[in-house]
Amino acid sequence: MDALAVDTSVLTEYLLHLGDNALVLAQRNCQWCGVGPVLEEDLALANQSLDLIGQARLLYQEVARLQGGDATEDTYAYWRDAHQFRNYVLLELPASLPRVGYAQGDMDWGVTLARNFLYSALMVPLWEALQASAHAPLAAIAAKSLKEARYHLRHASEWVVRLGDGTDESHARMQAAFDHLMPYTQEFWTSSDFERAAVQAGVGVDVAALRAPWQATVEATLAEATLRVPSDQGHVPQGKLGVHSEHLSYLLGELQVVARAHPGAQW
Amino acid sequence: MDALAVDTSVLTEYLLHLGDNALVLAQRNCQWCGVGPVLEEDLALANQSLDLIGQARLLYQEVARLQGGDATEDTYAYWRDAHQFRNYVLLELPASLPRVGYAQGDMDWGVTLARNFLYSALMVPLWEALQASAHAPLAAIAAKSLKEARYHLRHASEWVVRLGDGTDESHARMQAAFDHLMPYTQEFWTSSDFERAAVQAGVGVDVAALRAPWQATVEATLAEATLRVPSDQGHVPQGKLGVHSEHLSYLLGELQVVARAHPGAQW
Amino acid sequence: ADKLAAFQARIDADGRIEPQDWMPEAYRKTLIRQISQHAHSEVVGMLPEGNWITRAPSLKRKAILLAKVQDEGGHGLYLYSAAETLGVSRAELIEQLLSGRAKYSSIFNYPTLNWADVGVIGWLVDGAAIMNQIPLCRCSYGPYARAMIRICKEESFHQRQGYELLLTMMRGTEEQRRMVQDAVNRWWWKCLAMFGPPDSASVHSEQSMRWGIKRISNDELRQKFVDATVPQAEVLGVTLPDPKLKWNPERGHYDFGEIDWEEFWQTVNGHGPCNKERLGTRIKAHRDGAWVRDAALAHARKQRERAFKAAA
Amino acid sequence: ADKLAAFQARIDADGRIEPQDWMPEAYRKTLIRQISQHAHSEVVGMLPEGNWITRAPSLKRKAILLAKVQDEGGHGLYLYSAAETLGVSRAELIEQLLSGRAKYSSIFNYPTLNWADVGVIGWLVDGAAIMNQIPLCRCSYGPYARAMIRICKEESFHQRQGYELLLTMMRGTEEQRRMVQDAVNRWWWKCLAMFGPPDSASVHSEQSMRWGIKRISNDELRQKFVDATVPQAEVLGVTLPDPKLKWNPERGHYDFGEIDWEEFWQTVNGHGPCNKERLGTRIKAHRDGAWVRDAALAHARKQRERAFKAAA
Repeated sequence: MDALAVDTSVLTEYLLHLGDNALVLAQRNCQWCGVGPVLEEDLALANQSLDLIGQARLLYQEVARLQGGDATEDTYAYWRDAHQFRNYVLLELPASLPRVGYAQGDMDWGVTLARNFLYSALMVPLWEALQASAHAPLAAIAAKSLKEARYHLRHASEWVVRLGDGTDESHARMQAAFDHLMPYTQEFWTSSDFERAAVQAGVGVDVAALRAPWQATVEATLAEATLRVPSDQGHVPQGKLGVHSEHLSYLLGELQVVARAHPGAQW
Repeated sequence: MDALAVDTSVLTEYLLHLGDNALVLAQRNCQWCGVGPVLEEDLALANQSLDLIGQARLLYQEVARLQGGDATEDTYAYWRDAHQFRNYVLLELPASLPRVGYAQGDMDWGVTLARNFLYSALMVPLWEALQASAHAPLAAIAAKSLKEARYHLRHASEWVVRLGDGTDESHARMQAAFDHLMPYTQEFWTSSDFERAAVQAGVGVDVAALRAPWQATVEATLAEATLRVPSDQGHVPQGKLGVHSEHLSYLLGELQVVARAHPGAQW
Repeated sequence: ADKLAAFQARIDADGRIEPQDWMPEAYRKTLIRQISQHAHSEVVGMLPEGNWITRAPSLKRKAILLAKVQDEGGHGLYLYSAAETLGVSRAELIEQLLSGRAKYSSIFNYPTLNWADVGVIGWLVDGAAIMNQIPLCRCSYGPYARAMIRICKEESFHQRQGYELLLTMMRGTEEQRRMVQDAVNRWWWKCLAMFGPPDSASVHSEQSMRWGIKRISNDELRQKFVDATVPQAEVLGVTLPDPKLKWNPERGHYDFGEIDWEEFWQTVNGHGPCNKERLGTRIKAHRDGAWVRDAALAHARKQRERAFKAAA
Repeated sequence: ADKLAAFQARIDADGRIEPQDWMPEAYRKTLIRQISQHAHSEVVGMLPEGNWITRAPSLKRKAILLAKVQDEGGHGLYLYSAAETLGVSRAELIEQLLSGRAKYSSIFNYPTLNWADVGVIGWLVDGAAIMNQIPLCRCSYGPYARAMIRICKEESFHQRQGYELLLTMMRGTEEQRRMVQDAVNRWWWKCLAMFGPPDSASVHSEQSMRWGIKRISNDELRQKFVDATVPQAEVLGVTLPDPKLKWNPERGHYDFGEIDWEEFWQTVNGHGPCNKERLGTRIKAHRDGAWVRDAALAHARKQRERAFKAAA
């Protein structure tokens, strides 16, 4: 099917969803820069954030091209509000156990790695499938991103195993991290109008079909990590529809503060 | 001396300095709302934040009146950047032991109470003296604020004693809090052009002259709390000249985010 | 049996039961459960609105919001005190909350996502709460009834402030109006559910009615709330997100659509969007504050010992 | 004595000392101190710029800044490795940093107060660092010299990026230009002090020169830096905050004012604006990360034991 048959607005939403995922997770992981548990990991996480920022830029650039006019990649990162972001809620949560938006506290490396694992376990098969997208620019971005996601998954898996099968404390922390995060993964498997339309047009991927391989990855890794696969019951978030947690507006407030203080400025 | 003899810009700077102190400390203390160590203290701290916001509003309103035009109290709170704020650096620090601007972490009630104590121990004699300001509106604000500051000082002193002379842990935490904060109080005793001019015009108070009573309060309370009065050696901050720590821009980013997202809107 | 008859007679005569009075154990337990649940709701209820204090868009609104959240904490205090008159300690009640054994109002398990949520919580959530609480001002248990009188007065004030906040926003920019409508869309149905399950499915009601703890049924209160709110929404210029909402001249009431009870029970049973965050925050605050409470106790003990020595 | 003569002869002939070679204990100690201090500087140096990663005003700048800070961490790694070749462990060196026994470059004890600080650190701080470090590429100790070659290459790249960031801002709005000038005003003198005390007051220099660890004097390097920077500032359109700065045709160099050495020593001795925050942050990061490092060790031990059992 020809990509031109897709409504630009569907393609835009789909690309923004993918781009927002990458940007929001990058922003969260950036907060570890300089304060990680060990220098090598500081670098590894920064590296992954760089990959994610790179993905977001390519996706936003493609949206800007489709939209035309004055839009640039930064239009989407800096000039949209929380309800316009289409990332999974999982990715905007602070790197800590459950806590309301304004309650500050220490970050937890276990939560960060568990999240990176859950997300990249999805993105590997997702980018893989998107290499066949009928929208050629997206297929190209997918091919590039796939290599990165494979590395992110390997890195995160190794840490999940190391921490799950480490000390009693690290085991308990990782279990708590997965217990906390797992319900948010339910959002992966829900469908939305723009995803359905993108799938129908051959541009997007039916994520629900990736659930089995994702589940297999999660079960295998958690087993190796001597961790219990927690229930994913509970509230199903709707971040990709623009309904977020209390955390996103704080995250964006920080991300956008300098850019918005100087409307129209070049950097 | 007649207040009209003072340059409006001097008076403006002087009032902004006082108002910024109140607003910035209120903002820090607000972060405890709902997460304090005990419900009564949640309410007590909220009460004090309300007093401080009230003081800031009166001071900013007076600035707006002097400046004329469209300015309102919110102009000063929401539409100035960090380098334009004239608060003491002490008041913008996070409620934690030393930590760089972007390193998030748990708040420390001991730091919050130690700071409230050090600040209100200054503000009681300062507002007392300002009741005689040649600028009548400021004298009126001082009279009102004095009552509040006396309560703040009493509350903070009681907690300093309670925590200093409590458990071993609380003693150590309070000592660490004072060791951390004390050097920042040096800024109280430095003079600035606008303060000198305000003093000369009979509008402001020579803060350096309040050092002895402040010192007496601090020494008496810390003695009762079985705490050592720490050295105030070290870097002398220049917040009142607009040179701040890395923390203020974060604090303001959060304080101003909604207002700035909607320029010109009424609330 | 004599005592029980006297107790019931007092209630039937619309008299008040006071702490020193005899009361059936089940009455005491029901009240402890209800009052403490109410107290916990006030305390947990500080969090959703607390989320916007540091970001309030004007100093006036910041002060109003902070004062309001502070009032909620104050209500928590009155209510814990009222519960304590029934022979239970605040520490015990808090322990029940933090361990998940005690509940709090499920409405606080939804997130506050934009500044207009502050206004909508005042208008609709507090509005629904008042509707629920006004009958409690005539509750048979004296300390609870008196606490509720004070609370209702303050809540009405909060409700007016919330409505006024929204009026101001609706007179503002297009984006401000969008925020209000968005907040109304997210909160409306949750507020209707605040009155509890339909009378046909309600468990505790009958006994509570007999004891003078509950005086009006869930469905009656809900209808009252809808009837009062629709005209306010019209003045405001927002659309309540219910296509079935319309005036029924025969009934003399507004008809409205079906509440999603499954979602309601999900949330009540721990699976709302913020249950874990709310409780996690309270647990962390309690834990982080332990050294402060311990120190205060240790200091008080030292003071007593010193006084004792001085007296000896 | 023979060994010492051979050692000195190798250095005098501009040869390299390698880890397995004999070296005087004082040489080893001096190098450990200098290399580890340099490594610590890279790691602590991640913090001032790290402060703006989450707030970078464009995605391109965010990526550039993050990559840069990551490079600094990488430099820290090379340098810790170079120090380890001298028989000291990284853990030991980090312990020295966190306990305050080891120093790091005092320049990182100043705050980054606006986005332009990121550019000014690239242009001036990295510029001064490069000036200091280029001679170290010819340092007599092989591993250090090789690390420095790689580091200097990357630092030059960072410096150009910083300068380019500032050029863009200077072509921008009035407020952007104000930010750049403000940042230059705050950093200029601190950068001049980075070359260390005047030659007349410098302690370690002579021995270090003889050992081929230091090759150019502080004052010479400082002059080189000023001479290189003034024309760049002119192109940029910023004013360097020194009224005494002017070209001296007789010397063929720029004259410049007096550095505030008292302030410099205050900061070196722990009383700069951010000393406690920088170290406090490193200490907290190290402490918060302990469970992660412990777990990694525990897991590796388990893996070894399993492999051992499987082999048995």
